[in-house]
Amino acid sequence: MELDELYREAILDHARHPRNFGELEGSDRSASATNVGCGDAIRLFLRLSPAGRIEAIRFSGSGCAISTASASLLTLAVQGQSSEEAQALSARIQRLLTGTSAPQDDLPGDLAALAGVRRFPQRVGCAMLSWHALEEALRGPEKSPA
Amino acid sequence: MELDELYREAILDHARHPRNFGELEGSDRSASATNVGCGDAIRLFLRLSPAGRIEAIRFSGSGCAISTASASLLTLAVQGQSSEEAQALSARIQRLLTGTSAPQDDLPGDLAALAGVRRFPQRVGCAMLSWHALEEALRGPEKSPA
Amino acid sequence: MRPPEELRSDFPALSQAAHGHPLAYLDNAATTQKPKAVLDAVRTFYEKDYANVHRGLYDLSVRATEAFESSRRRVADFLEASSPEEIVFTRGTTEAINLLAFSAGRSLLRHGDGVLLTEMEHHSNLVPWQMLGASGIRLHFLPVEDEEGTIDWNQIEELAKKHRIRLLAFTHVSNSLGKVNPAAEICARARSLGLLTLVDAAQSAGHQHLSVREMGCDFLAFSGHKMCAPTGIGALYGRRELLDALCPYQTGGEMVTEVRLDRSSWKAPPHRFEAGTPNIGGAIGLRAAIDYLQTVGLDAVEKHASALAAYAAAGLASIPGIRILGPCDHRAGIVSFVLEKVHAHDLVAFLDQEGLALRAGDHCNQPLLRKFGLAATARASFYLYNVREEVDRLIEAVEKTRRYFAG
Amino acid sequence: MRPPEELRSDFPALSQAAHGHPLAYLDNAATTQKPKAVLDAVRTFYEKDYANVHRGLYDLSVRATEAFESSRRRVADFLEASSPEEIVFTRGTTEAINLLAFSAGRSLLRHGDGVLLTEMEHHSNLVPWQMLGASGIRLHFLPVEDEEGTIDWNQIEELAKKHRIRLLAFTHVSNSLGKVNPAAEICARARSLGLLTLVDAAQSAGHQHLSVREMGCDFLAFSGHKMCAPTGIGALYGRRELLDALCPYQTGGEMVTEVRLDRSSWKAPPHRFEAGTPNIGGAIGLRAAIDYLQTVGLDAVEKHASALAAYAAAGLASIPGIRILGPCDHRAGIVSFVLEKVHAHDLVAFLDQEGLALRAGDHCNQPLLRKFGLAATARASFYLYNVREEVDRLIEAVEKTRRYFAG
Ligand SMILES: Cc1ncc(COP(=O)(O)O)c(C=O)c1O
Ligand SMILES: Cc1ncc(COP(=O)(O)O)c(C=O)c1O
Repeated sequence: MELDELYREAILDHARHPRNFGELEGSDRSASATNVGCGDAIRLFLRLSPAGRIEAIRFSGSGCAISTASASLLTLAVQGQSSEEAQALSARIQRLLTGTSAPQDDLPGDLAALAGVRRFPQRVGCAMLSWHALEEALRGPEKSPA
Repeated sequence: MELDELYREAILDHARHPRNFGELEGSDRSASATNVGCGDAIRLFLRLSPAGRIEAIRFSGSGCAISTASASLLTLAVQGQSSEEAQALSARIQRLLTGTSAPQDDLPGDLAALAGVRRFPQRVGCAMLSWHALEEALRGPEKSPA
Repeated sequence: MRPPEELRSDFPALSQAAHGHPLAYLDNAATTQKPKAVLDAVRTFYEKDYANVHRGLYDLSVRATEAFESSRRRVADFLEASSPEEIVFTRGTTEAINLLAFSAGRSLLRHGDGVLLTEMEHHSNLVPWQMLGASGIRLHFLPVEDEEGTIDWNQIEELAKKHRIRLLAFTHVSNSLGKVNPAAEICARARSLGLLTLVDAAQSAGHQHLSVREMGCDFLAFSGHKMCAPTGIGALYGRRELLDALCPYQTGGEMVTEVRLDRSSWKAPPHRFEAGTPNIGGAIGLRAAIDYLQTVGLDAVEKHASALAAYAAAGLASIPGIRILGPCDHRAGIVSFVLEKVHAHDLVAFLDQEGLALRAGDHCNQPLLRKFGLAATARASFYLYNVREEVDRLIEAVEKTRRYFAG
Repeated sequence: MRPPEELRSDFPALSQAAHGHPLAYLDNAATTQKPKAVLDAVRTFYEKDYANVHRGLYDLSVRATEAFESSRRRVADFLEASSPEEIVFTRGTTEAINLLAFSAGRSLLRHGDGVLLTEMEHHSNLVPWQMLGASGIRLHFLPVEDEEGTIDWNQIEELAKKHRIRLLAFTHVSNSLGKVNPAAEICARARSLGLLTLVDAAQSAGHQHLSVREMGCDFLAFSGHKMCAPTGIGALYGRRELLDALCPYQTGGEMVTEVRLDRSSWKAPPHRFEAGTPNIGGAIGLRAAIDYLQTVGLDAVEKHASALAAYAAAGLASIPGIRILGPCDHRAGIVSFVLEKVHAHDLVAFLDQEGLALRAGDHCNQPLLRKFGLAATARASFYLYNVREEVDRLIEAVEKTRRYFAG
């Protein structure tokens, strides 16, 4: 089935068992993003180290398998990264999903599973949801903990 | 030409040489009607006898051959009539033009020439313009002379 | 009614395949497919009788005007309005309600007046009324009591008195629940309290017999595209005296009598509300759609869609973890549902792979879904051309999806 | 350009007879006929790719959305806009201007501000601005100096300062005079004074090359039906930052992000301005019309119509008692005229008998005609499919009518 490309094993796994799910006590940044099309909303919580690295990250909210899995994958991927590294990764994902980079772009770990989304343009918004929240959180002024 | 049916001899004659054209000094009723489609406007001026008969009638304004001829024919036809008679005649013309009465309805004098309009629905408004003004003038409260 | 299997062949779009399956189009509450008769009528009009309307004296333009105005007469007949002057052409339901809210806000409602809505209104029958807040007009809501869509219409009286309600606007059929509100009864009640009524008939026009006379409503809005007509055309029905009392909405060419640089005067309804060149081709298509539907028979269309929905609801109910919204007894041809642990988006993406076209989302009903603790549902909605076999495929595919995600 | 004799055959409506003559359709300023390519594109869309847009995840709806949004991109290209987000679909020019006047009146203009128009505006670019009077926004007018349509654009500066003008709205091509206003020059002048500009391109879009970039306008409005597209579709172009600053016009489904019973928030442009189901089929038709016109070549279309108009004006000028409006030098494909002692209605009724379709009336230009002491003119307007022979027939028929009424 074509859809197995979209719902790759890793996606289904992360959708069924999202990692780092829930709010983060003592977070110093948080931001949410909403998918206008469906009302799905993801909220990210970050704690940055004094050096500006992502020390801890969790997400909450409800979404489809794609947005949930993408958020779960995100939390694993950016852990320990600097703000610049995380932003660069987000841009890379965006390019991959919108087809402006080659599908072979080998992303670290299970993130590669997101490449299946590029054939389903109507789902790119789902996959990008948490990444938009990440960018917002990294950009934004320090928010009071949730 | 089909149009000869619309522009019968009498219509052309009245359009070229409208009778009772101009304002009426000392009129005690006046009303105007406008054809929204084209901006043509006809104003009628009446003087009623103490018994309520149309003693004098004139019209002014600008319009196409059909509306001008119709107004000219109107002034001849209703002269001397009571308000009821004039209104009945107006209703008869309306019926004739909108095809709800037989085309043979023999109208007095040159008025019969208006029957040609019934085949041109887009011109019925032109032919009825002065008759609407007449009804308005007869219905309306006494207006101050123009 | 001719059997739906046969009616299908009137609709060219239905004979296509989707992902290797025959397309099962189950998104009729969003929009319906178009029968050949409608496409032909529009095409023939453009090929033979097209010109701008109302302003021309030449033959072609007279014919175009006559075709356009005869479409208006056809809509008036269709709704059993008293006269064609009660029919204003609009782009659809949304524009019709915007027009009414704007003009009523200036002509019929005053600062401090209330407008009564229900909690199940489509955004298009909610947001335009919110915009009147700036004029001091307040909104009040009849609560939806449960997921069946129950509303206690007895509350109208109390709310009307308490909040100086002048107008009640409600949907005839809920586009997410399939609930059919008793429009005639509601309008009678409203009228007895001196309220004006607007019926949002987006989901009922062309899906059942409709009569503004029997309903006793003051205004009614509908969209052609949800009843076999092309997009871009719909209408607002308004009682003659009320339309007469309304100020214009859009202004410009065709709706004026005298225009001066500093002021203008307006034509009588309906033209007062139709500024600029209207969607002439759309109106011709709407007329053809009404002709088509009346030939099929609207009572039969209603029965058929409703029976399919009941059949679907019953079949889906046997799937573990499913939650079906809407009334248990009488439902229009609409079934919204959610599946435990499977997001509606994932669900319809799977159904799509099986050739089943369903919508997932908030169906422009955010406040209602929020009340039920939902952000999105999947929705199957049926029309005259749907068949039981499609419903069987749907039930099977939903079950298959459930298993896929259960892992 | 392919010869007009050949282009004619692309337009099914042009091959019909009128009163026993070949139809000469000379009412293109009111609306144009539709080429087969446009009718085919719309039909094929409804037969193969039709669904509602933006909300569906199934294949058919993705295709419909892509077709609709690709029409928006096509319009953006056509106007040389910076991005598709600058294109708002509307019913036509009239709705586009209503949208802008409404939203600008709330978002960009303040009590006491002035809007500058010209005396040659179509009612659709006049009356919507009059409606802002209630918000204390005043209208001012650049006078038309003569029947050629001369305007002294130097006056902008003085008027702008004197009356706190914030926005200049003017027609690119006058629909009754055929006068072409130097849009780029006017916009440059306005910009240097800090004024916003709206160009009413109803008569120029699809009739000549248009570029909002070259023009330097802030807003531009046009109608599809005057450029080979179906009725019911048109667009408002707006500079991105300005659209961002505008409040919504119509509200309801599709233009919102979050809706609660008491408040809502809006999507970004262009969707913020497109409430409800849009005219999807119309947008597809508009795209096909642009494709068709660009294949023909817009520069050639302009030259051809303009040459026919010049030829017509020269020929008509020899008829005794004729009075021709509009510029002597460069005129667009429009010739308005009146004949002494023959009312325009009678004139076009006669022309109709000869198979010549012309419009008579005020052309939604009452203030301008009133200034010239006229209530109506006859108007011949040309497009890519008109031929010199039709002009010859026109001249002859006008002369014949003159003789008929001279008696
Ligand atoms: C109940 C209801 N009201 C209003 C609308 C809006 O209709 P449209 O989008 O055609 O304007 C819809 C459909 O979307 C609807 O289902
Ligand atoms: C200059 C001008 N502006 C505006 C309009 C209005 O266009 P529409 O009727 O398509 O809205 C027209 C045409 O009627 C026009 O010629």
